[in-house]
Amino acid sequence: MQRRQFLKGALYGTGGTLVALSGLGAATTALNPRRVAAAVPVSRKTVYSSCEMCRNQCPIAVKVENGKVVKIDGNPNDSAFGGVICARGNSGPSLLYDPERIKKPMIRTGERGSGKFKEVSWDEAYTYIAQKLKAVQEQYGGEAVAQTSHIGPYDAFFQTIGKAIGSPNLFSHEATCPMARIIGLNTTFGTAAINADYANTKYLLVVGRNFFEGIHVAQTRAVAKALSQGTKMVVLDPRFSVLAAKGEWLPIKGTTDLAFMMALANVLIDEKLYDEEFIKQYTVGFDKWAAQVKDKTPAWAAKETGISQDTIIRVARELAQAKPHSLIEYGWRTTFTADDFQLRRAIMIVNMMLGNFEVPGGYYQVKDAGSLKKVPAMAAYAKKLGPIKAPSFPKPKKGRIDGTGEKGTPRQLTPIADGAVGQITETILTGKPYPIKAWLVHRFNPVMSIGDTEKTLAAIKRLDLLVTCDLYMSDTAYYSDVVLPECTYLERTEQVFDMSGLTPKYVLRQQAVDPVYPDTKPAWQIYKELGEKMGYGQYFPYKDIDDYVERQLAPTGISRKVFAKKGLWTPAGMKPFYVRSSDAKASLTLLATKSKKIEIFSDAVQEATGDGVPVYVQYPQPGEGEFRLIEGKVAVHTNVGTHNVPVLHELMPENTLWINAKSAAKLGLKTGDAIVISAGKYEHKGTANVTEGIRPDTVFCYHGFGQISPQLTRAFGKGINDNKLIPDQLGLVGNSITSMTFVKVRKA
Amino acid sequence: MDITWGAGAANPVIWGWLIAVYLFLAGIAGGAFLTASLTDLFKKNGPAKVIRSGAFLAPVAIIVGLGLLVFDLGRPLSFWKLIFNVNFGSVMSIGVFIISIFTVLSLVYAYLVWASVKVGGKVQVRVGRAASEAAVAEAGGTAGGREIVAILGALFALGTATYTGFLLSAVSTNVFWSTHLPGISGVPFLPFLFLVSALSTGLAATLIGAGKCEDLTLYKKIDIVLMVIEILLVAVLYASVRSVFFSGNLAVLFWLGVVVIGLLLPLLFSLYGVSRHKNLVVPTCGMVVIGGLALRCFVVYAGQLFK
Amino acid sequence: MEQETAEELYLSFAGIFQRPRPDIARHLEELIDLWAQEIPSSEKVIGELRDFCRAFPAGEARENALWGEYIPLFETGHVEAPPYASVYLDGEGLVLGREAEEVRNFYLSSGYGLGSEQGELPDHLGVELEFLALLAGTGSWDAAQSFRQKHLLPFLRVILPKIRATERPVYSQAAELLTSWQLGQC
Amino acid sequence: MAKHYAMVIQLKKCLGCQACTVACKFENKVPDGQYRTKSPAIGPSGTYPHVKVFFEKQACQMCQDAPCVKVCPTTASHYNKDGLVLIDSHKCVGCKYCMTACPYDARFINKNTGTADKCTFCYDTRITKGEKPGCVSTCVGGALLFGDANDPQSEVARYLATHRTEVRKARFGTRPSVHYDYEGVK
Repeated sequence: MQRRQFLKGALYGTGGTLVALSGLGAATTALNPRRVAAAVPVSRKTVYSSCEMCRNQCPIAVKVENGKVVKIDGNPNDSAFGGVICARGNSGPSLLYDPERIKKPMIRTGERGSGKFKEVSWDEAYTYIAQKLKAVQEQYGGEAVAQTSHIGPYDAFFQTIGKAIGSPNLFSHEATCPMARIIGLNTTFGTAAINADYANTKYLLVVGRNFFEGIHVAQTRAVAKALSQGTKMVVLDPRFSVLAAKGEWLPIKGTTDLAFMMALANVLIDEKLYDEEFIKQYTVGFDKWAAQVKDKTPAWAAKETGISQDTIIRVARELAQAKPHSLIEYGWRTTFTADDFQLRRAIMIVNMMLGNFEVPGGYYQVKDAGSLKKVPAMAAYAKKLGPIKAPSFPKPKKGRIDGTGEKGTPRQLTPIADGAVGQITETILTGKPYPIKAWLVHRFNPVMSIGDTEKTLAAIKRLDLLVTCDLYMSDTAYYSDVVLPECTYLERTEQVFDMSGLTPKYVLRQQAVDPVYPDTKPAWQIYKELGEKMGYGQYFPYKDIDDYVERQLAPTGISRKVFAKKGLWTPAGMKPFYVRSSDAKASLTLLATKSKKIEIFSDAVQEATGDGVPVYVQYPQPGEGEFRLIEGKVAVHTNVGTHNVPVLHELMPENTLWINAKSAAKLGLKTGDAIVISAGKYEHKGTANVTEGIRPDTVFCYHGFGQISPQLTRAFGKGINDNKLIPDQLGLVGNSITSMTFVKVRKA
Repeated sequence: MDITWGAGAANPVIWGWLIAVYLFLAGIAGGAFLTASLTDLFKKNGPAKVIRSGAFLAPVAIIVGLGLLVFDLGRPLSFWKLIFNVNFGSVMSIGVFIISIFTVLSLVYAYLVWASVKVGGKVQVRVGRAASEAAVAEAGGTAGGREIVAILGALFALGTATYTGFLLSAVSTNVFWSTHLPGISGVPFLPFLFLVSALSTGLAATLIGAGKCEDLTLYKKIDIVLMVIEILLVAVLYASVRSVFFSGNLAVLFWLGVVVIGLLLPLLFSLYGVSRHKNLVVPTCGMVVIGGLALRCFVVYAGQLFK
Repeated sequence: MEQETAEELYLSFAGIFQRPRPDIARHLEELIDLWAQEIPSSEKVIGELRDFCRAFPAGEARENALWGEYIPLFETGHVEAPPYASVYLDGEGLVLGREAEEVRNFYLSSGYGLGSEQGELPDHLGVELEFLALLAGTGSWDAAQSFRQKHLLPFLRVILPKIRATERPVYSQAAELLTSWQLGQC
Repeated sequence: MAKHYAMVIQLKKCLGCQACTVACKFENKVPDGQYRTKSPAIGPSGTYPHVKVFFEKQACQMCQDAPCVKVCPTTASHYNKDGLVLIDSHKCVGCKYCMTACPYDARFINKNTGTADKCTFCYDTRITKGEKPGCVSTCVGGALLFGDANDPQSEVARYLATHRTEVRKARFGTRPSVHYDYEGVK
């Protein structure tokens, strides 16, 4: 029988999924699966690794039973975590075993956005990508290839592709999130590696950050610990966040935080409450700052911020009273305004006026190997990771599309590794300064994260190639030409991460189980293989990730076994190290600025913007019938990445628009009413959530909802996609601006 | 923060309409059995159709009711565990035995009545059957075994009808279900209400089943008395608990279903029927039965929706 | 049913419900002939299958058409019917649950393991069908019956109605045919 | 001396982060859509800008005079030797009587087993091994204390001795073993 031969050939031949095991013939037909199951002893192990349900890489302990992840705890060997992990970290198995993950490489077969794909082998996918990239490179030059990723260990491999092609246009997501803070710190301290010792602070003023919903387990626990020890907390936020519920809520007018900071400085100077000694010994340019805040009185700030003069004076006095163990939090997502980085500088300057640097309960420079080397007494604890030597990359022929690094412009301050990711869509659409024709995306979702969803979609349609590597068919993957399935963090080992704080700390993500879907791969392997296909093998000079880790650890003398046993390494016997804890006048040899001082006046900022100290800019406030749209994180989701994870989706499937009760009454809105939110160009449907917990001139929604990929079956279309309403507008240093969108709300 | 993260509220209704109907059917069964057996015992040459109707209705109603109950279990096939694991502190555990025995008795009684009908109807008693069956058949026409079954059955019918009330009233954490007789804190209210309702609905259902037959004036009078008592009890209930229980959708169920259809209209019909010697059995009794179902649904839901 | 026919039928459905492959796509007509011959089925179902073959002649177009249905049906699209038994039978909606483990152990106890090349989970619909074909082919009737009762049928009872409901060409008809063959209903 | 496991919930420290909610799901394999513990937001109350909100962890209160145990017709719900209210799922028929009796809505019918289910303080999986319940050990805010209230040295006993705590719905006289400290939130 012909067809029989065909069927047998097709399925039993090389194509067969099932193979006969040698030794056991098919004769063993006395079947009893129960007995077999019982005969297999339950094997249990704990694998120490690092979480990736968000970017914070918290150390975790993964319980594995018979090759299956059954439970994830925090790593008890890390005292900052104490075995604790957040809801997202706990839900790892739900992601790992989700039937909706992508499982094989896919190439688009229908129109972009039609959702029609076919599955292909990795080799076919690599070949396809390599050919398309080569074509773009030949026609438009290597700079026509842009790369974006969230930011993470994969960048060491992912960005190698772009660098090898000769593209300068490598972007992280930082511009949509913390970049303004990074620049604020870089220009003040010469490094962004400045952390706060929340656990030991006595007074905490928080500017818009929300530790209890945007959870960073170690920091959230530290703040919770401080509160339980009686620390006073004041929260500036137009919305009543969970954090605000645990402290004193000051519902500040949006975009006026800098006025509040300047008024604090004004009071501290006026009442001589600041740490003069500290300012004299460690900083430069204080006089220029003092001149700048001279007329920024509490009375003036009260008008700007909507917070009473008395409150401002009181907060200033309380901060001073608790100094140096008081701190003003420098922010997490810092995309409020065009000059947000100046707010972050101002926050740090007022902090320095409290003298809270390198003391318990204040800010400190991260004690990694690099900084400890500069402190003679501590140099012995510095164990620098070994470099991975590779040939140098070709120099890009053109500058970046976003002007990053251009002297004499604000973009000279923008970190070259991050860039202004919001520029990409603009450049694709306008072809200026030169065309971008190919876009590689790794674990990032521009459609939902670069302002103006529609604009991003329009830009995508102009590309010759869009490749997305992700876990799910994300909104961006859905519009891609090639989709590559990464395996999850539980299925891969990665290079050693430096997670130093008051002591050095290295953490290793270690594979807990074999890939659930055997054709998913870790980033290092994907880009190494793609690189090799493209003839860039020399830039990946390691055999595999274990080889990579060995090379990192070789010069440190730290054994890989330490990680197997504990999941992390910290120097034995080293106590948390604050340079000034016992000697308030100790010299700060670890400072990374050229001047070796903390730069209240920054020459670099002066050169870039003309404002060497922060200058107040008054931004428009919403008019009659308008609301400022602000957004934030929720404890059970990460950005736009977890809304389709079964357990987390179940906990929060959609968001609502918070609107003040009085404002809602004027519009005749009740909680649960269907509404339309209009930002002028775009409108979005939503549901009203009438609450007392928000300013009357502001509306709020949690970010990341209303996803537009129909292939995220759970999250698709549920709730408000704030990103559609926020324009793709860039600040001075290329940061996204997300707090300056005004909307109108009406009943649907 | 109405829609925030976290698990949503659970459905407050744990026992739904299946259980309400089960309680209703158990009441019908008890009432029907009592109607039949008391007629059988005390009314010499009473209307045979009434006996037959009640005797047949009782096992059918209780078995259908138990079917609903079992269907409502999380693990229907494990219902037998109720018999082998006993908790004397649990009303349900005791109830399982009362209802089980009642079911058996009602079946036996129905058989005896059926057998006697066959004898009466000159149907040959088949010979050569099992001895017990023969004995039963023999006892058929006269008192003897049937009397004993009727007496025992009546006791368990009473137990079954009352049990449905105790089942709910024993939930001491349910404010509505555990309402007491006013002034007497140790005595729960629902068993009385359910008993009266069971008698009334059981009687009504039996009369519908009996169809056109001899003079039913006595039954109609009893029914009027039961309705009056039930109206008094419902009034007491209404006066002694918070008004929230009678609000929302349940207001319609209570006022229209329980009060108007279940009590006031049939009472008016009955009074009119008795005084004018009109036969209004089917509409009157039909309304009583519907009212009984409405009462069970109302009580079951009100207790759970408002806590 | 004869051993050979059973094996063929299992193989044919395994072929259809596994990821679309060039050889299966090429020989789709033969599979349809086989089904038309062996499974009491309505003209309509077979007709729809033949229509598909006519609309998409063998080749890349047909393969892409199959992918266009397979992906949203099983993979990452609308995922109307995840093809893994654990998703349904373990109550947590996730893959690689206890059912997958039991099925894998069953394969092992019969002397089969999962090939490394295909990279498929043990409780994939196509793999279970392929396994039954293997058992049928070797005449292991007892094992086949046991596997069918314990694993395949409970799985088919949940997944086939889902696939049929999608009304996706080829797949919903194949599900219809498999239903009438395995579950004895149309 | 017999053990008396108890839990203290310091509401002002609860962040509503739901880590406990999820940890419990995996620790106890709770089916999707069902929960042994929940932490809903209570509020917000007050008027702008004087607003309050807090989260209240809700699960089985481990009553010492448990209505569920009293009404259970099969003795499936029982007190174990350490004074905990547990469910013997072999005896449970799923009659839901306990659910109607529980004033805390702590119970549900497990979709997979058909039997009543609820928090066990992770008795089998953790506390008999000397670990704390899954929710306690993953609590980000550090709001949960757990231990033997009969041991005066335990964290729980010392806390109860020195703080004003409440039990939920005390009017029912159920004598819960879960104590709430509302200080700072009400």
